[in-house]
Amino acid sequence: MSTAAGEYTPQELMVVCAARQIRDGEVVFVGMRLPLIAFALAKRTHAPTAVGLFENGLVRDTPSPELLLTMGDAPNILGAEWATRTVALMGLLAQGCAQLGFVGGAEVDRFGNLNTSYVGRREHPTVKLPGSGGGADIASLAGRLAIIMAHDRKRFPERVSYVTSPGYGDGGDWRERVGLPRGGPAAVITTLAVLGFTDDTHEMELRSWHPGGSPEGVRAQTGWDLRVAADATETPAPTADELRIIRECDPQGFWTR
Amino acid sequence: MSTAAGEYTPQELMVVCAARQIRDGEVVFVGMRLPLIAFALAKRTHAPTAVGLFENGLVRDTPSPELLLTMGDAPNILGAEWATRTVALMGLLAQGCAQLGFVGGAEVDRFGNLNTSYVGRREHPTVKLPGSGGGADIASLAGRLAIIMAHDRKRFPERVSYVTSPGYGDGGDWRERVGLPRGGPAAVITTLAVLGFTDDTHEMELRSWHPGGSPEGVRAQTGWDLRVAADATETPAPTADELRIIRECDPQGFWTR
Amino acid sequence: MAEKVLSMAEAIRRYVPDGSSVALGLALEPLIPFAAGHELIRQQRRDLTLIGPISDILFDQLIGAGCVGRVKAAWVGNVSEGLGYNYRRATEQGIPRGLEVEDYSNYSVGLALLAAALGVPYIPMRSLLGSDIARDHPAIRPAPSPLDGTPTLLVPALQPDVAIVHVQRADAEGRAHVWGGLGVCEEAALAARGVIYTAEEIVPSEVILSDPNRVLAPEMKTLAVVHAPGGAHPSPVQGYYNRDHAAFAEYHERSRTAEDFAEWLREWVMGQPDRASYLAHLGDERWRSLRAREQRLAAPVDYGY
Amino acid sequence: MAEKVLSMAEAIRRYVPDGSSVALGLALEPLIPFAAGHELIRQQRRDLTLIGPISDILFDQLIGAGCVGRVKAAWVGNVSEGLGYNYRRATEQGIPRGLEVEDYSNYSVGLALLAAALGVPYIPMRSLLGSDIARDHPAIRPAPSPLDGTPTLLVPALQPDVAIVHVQRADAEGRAHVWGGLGVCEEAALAARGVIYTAEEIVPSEVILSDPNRVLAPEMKTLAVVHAPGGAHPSPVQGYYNRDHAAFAEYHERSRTAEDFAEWLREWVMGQPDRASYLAHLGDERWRSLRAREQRLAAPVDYGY
Repeated sequence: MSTAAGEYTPQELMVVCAARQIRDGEVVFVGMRLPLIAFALAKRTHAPTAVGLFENGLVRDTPSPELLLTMGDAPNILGAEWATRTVALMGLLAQGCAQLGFVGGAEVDRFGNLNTSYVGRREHPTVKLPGSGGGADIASLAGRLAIIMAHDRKRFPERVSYVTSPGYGDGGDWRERVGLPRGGPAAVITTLAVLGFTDDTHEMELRSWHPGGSPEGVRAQTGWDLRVAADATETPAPTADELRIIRECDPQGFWTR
Repeated sequence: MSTAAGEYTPQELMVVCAARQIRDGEVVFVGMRLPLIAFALAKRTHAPTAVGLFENGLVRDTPSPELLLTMGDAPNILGAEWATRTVALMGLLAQGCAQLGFVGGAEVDRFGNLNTSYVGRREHPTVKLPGSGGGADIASLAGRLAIIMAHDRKRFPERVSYVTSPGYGDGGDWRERVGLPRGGPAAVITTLAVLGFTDDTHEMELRSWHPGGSPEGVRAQTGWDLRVAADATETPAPTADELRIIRECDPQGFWTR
Repeated sequence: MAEKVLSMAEAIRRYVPDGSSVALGLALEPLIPFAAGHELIRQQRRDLTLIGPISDILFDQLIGAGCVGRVKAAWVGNVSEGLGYNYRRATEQGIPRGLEVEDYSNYSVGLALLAAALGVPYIPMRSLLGSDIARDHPAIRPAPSPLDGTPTLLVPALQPDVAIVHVQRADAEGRAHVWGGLGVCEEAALAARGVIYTAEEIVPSEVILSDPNRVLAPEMKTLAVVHAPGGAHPSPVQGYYNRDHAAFAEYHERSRTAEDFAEWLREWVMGQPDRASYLAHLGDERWRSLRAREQRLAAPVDYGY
Repeated sequence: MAEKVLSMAEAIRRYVPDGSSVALGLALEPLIPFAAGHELIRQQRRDLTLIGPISDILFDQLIGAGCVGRVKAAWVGNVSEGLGYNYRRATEQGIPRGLEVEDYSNYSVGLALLAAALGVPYIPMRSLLGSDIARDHPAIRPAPSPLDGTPTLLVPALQPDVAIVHVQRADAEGRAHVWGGLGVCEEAALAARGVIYTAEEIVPSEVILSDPNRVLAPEMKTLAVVHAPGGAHPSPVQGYYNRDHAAFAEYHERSRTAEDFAEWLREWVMGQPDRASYLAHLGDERWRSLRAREQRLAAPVDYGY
C-alpha cells in the first residue's frame, strides 16, 4: 500500500491501528507479535504514560529498547519496573487493572469469540492450534479487548467451532449472564479493516476499510452478512512519523513485512 | 532446680524438653520465645539436619547466630536459606511439609485445645489475649504439635472457653470429623511436667514430672482429674552440655531466667 | 512518569481519611510504619479499620489513641513483652472506645489479602477447621469442597483501602525495594486500592529498575512515596537498623494504665511534630547504637544480555 | 546438609520414571530446560504428563519423540514461528502416538499450581467463564460462589511429581537463584513433590545464602542439582545468553514432516550424548555470538545489621 508518507505493508498499518487503540495513561496487557510494536509506537507518540503488562510477569513503563521475538527476550526484562510471578501479574488483570488487552486469533466470529485451539471437532481436529496462552485470560478480564487477525473468509466464520477466548458469546448481555466481570472485544484489527461491535447486540460491524480496499471487499472476506457502521470510512493511513518509529522498532521487518 | 550439672531454671528445663521433641532431619515450625532456643539447642546436639520454618517467611537450616527477641530480628534473616512471603511459607505447612510445630498458649484443656484469644465471654472478655498469630495454623496443619505453657490450675481448665488453636476437640476422632488434614498435640511442656495424649481418646496424660515435683503436685495444678501414664517418670534433668549451649544462646537469660 | 513524593503529613491527609481500612505492619515484626502510624494519631484519624497479621505495638498505640473502630488481625500485642494494654482496655472496657474485632490467623489473613490480589472471591482452606476463630468470624464460612465433599473454610477476599508499607528504598515515581522476611507485604500491596510507601531512602529510578525482581508492586498501585528515615523505629529494618528491644519494654511499662499511656503518647507522638524530632528526642547515642554495623551485601546479579 | 549434585543422566534416571507428571518450561519463553528434556528423550521416557504454561518448542520435541501421554498446558507450539508440527501430528493423527490434552490458560494453570503450593483444594476464578476451555476441561468445574451466588470456575490443585527448573545458579545443597520474568517457576517448585534444578553455575552456598529473597524454594523440595551450562539453549537465560531465534526457525522448518523431525532429533538429541557435545555441535562461533555482552548488575542490597 502507499500513502503520501510512502509505501507501507499491511502489518505496518495494523500496528498503527493497534497503537491507536491505546489511550494515554492506560494499563495495557500487551500480547505477542504486532502489539509488542504497537505498544512501543503508542508510547512514543500519543500515549507516553501508558504502562505495559506481560504475562510472563513483567510491567514496563518504557518499551523494550530492542525488537522482541518473544516477551521473555532479555531486552524486555532489563529496565522493567516489575519482574514477578505470572499469577501476581495476572491477578492485576483479574482485579480489573488493565484497561486494554491485545490478543491474536486464528478464527473470530460475528460476536467476537476467538478460536486458537481446535479447527474442526475437538476430538479429531483438522488443525490443532497452540491454544490459549494468556489470550483467554485477557479476553475474559481486560477492560476492552483488541483482536489482531489476518482477514479471510475461512478465519471469519459466523460461529467459531471452539471458543478459546470469550467474546460476546451469542451477543447481547451474554458476558454478564455467564459471569464475566467486565470487558469484551472493542476492536478487531485485520489485514483489511478495523471492525467494532454494536453497543446493544454486540455484533461485529465494519468501522473502517484499509486504503485500497472497500466495504464490499471486506464483506466478501467475512463469513456472514457483515454490518457496516453508518459512519464507516477509510482507515487513515500511517503518518511518516508512525512509519519511521515502526521501522526503528523493527528494522529487519521481522513482524512488519 | 539443681542437678549434677548444676542449677537450672524451669525455663531452661522446658527448652531442653522442647528440643528433645525435635527429631533429626525434621522440618520444624518454630514459634516464638523458648522454641527459638530449643531449635538452636536441637541443631547443636541430636538434630543437626533439622530445618526451621518461621511464619514471617523464613527457612533456616542453621540457627540464628544471636539471641532472638522476635523471629523478625535481623540476625534471623541473615543467613536464612529462604526469605519469602508468609503465604508461600504457610503453604508448605498446609501441604504437610512440617513434621513438628511449636505453640505457646494461655490456657490448654484436657484434649489439648488452646486458648490465646479470650478469657471469659467473647463479647465481654475478662482478659483479651493477643490472638492466634500463626499458632492456630500450626496447630491445624503441623504433623505433631508441641505446646509450651506455664502450669497452674487456672491455665489448665477442663474445657477452654474459646478454642483459638484446635487440639483434639472433645477427643477421639474429632480432628478427622471436622476435616483437619492431620496432626494434633503430641506434647505439652510446662513449668511442672511433660504431658502427652493417649492414642485412642486423645486425652492428656502425665508422662513425666520435673525434678523436685511429683505426679500429685502436677495433678493439683491441673483443672481436671489428670491421668498419669503407666510408665510416667521423672523428667531427665538437663545435661551440662545442654545448659552450656542454652546459656551461649541466651547469655542474658532474656527468655530462660 | 509523575513524581509521587509527599510529606508524611500530606500523604496521610490526602490518602487516609476517617473510616479508611488500612493495612500496615505487613512484614510482621520488622518494617512496621510507626512514623505513618504516629501521623495518623496526630491527625486524630477516627474509625479506621486496621488490617494486618501482627503489627507489634503499633496497633496497640492506634487503638489507645482512639483512631480505630475495627481490627482485622491475627495478633495484637507486644511481641517481646506480651499483652497490649490498650487493646485490652478497648476490648474489655471500651476505653477509649469499643472495638470490633475480627480474628484471623496469620495464614488466613494472608489468604484473604491474596484472594483480593488474585481477583478471586475467596480461597478455601483447611486451617482453622474446628476452631472458634472460624465459628465466630463474620466473613469466613464453612463449606464442603465441591470436589470431594470434605470440609473447608472459605476465606473471602479482603481489599484494604490503603496499604502503608515501610521499605528500605523507593524511587520518586513509586516503586520500592524491600528485603528480608516479606510477611504479607506483597499480598497487601497488590490487594489494596492504593499503597503509601514510607522509605528509608529515596533513590534514583535507575537503582530500582536495576533489579525489577526486588520491586514489591508496580507503580500503578502507588499513591504516594514518603521519605521517612528511621520511620520504622523501634521495629527493625534489615541493612539499616536493629530492633530497639528496650523501647518495647518501655512502652509495655508505660502503657499499663490509660493515664500512663496518655503521658507516653504526649511525649513520643503528640509532642513530636515529625519523625526527625522523634529521632532527636530518642537521642543520637541511642539511635547510633541501633544502626547496622556490618554490611552483608547480596551477591551480584547480572540482568545484562 | 547433603550434597545433591548429580549428572543430568543420573538425575533424570533416578527422579523421572515413566509415567511421571513433569512441570517444565515454567518461566514461559526463557529458562526452558532443554538439556533435561533432551535427556528424557535419550532415555526414551514414556507416558509422561507434561505440565506448563508455554514451553516453547520443548513440549513439541518431547511429544514428537514419543515420550508424552498427556499434556496439561496453556499453549504448545513455537512461540516466534507459530504452530508445533509434532503437537499437530500427535493430536490430529496420533503420530507417533495419541495425546490426551487438558487445555488451560496461563492464569488457570498458574492458579492450579498455586493451589497445590498453598495446600488448598482449589481456587475459584472468573477467567474463562463461558469459554470452551472451561466447558471441556476434565478437572475445572463451574460452581456459584457460596458468598454471593455469582458464577465461578473452580480450578483444582495440580501437583506435579517433579518440576524441572533451569536457573542461573544453584548451590550443591539444592538452593537456587533465578531472575527475570518468573512465570510459574515458584508455584511449580512449591507445588511439586520434588524439584530438579539444572543450573548455569554451581556456586558456593555463601553466594546463595547472601540473598535469601532471591532463592526460589527451600532445599526440602530439592531432589537434585545438575550443572548444565547452556542447558536452556535455544531459550534465553538473563545475564548469560540470548535467545537463539535462528534455532527456532530452523526447528520449525525441520519438523514439518515426521521424517524431517526424526533427522533433526538424530542430529541434535540422539546423536549428542550430553549438553557439552550439543554445544560443541552448535559451534563455538554461534554459541559465542549468543552470550551476554554487557553486564547490567543489580544495585547492591545490604542484609547486614
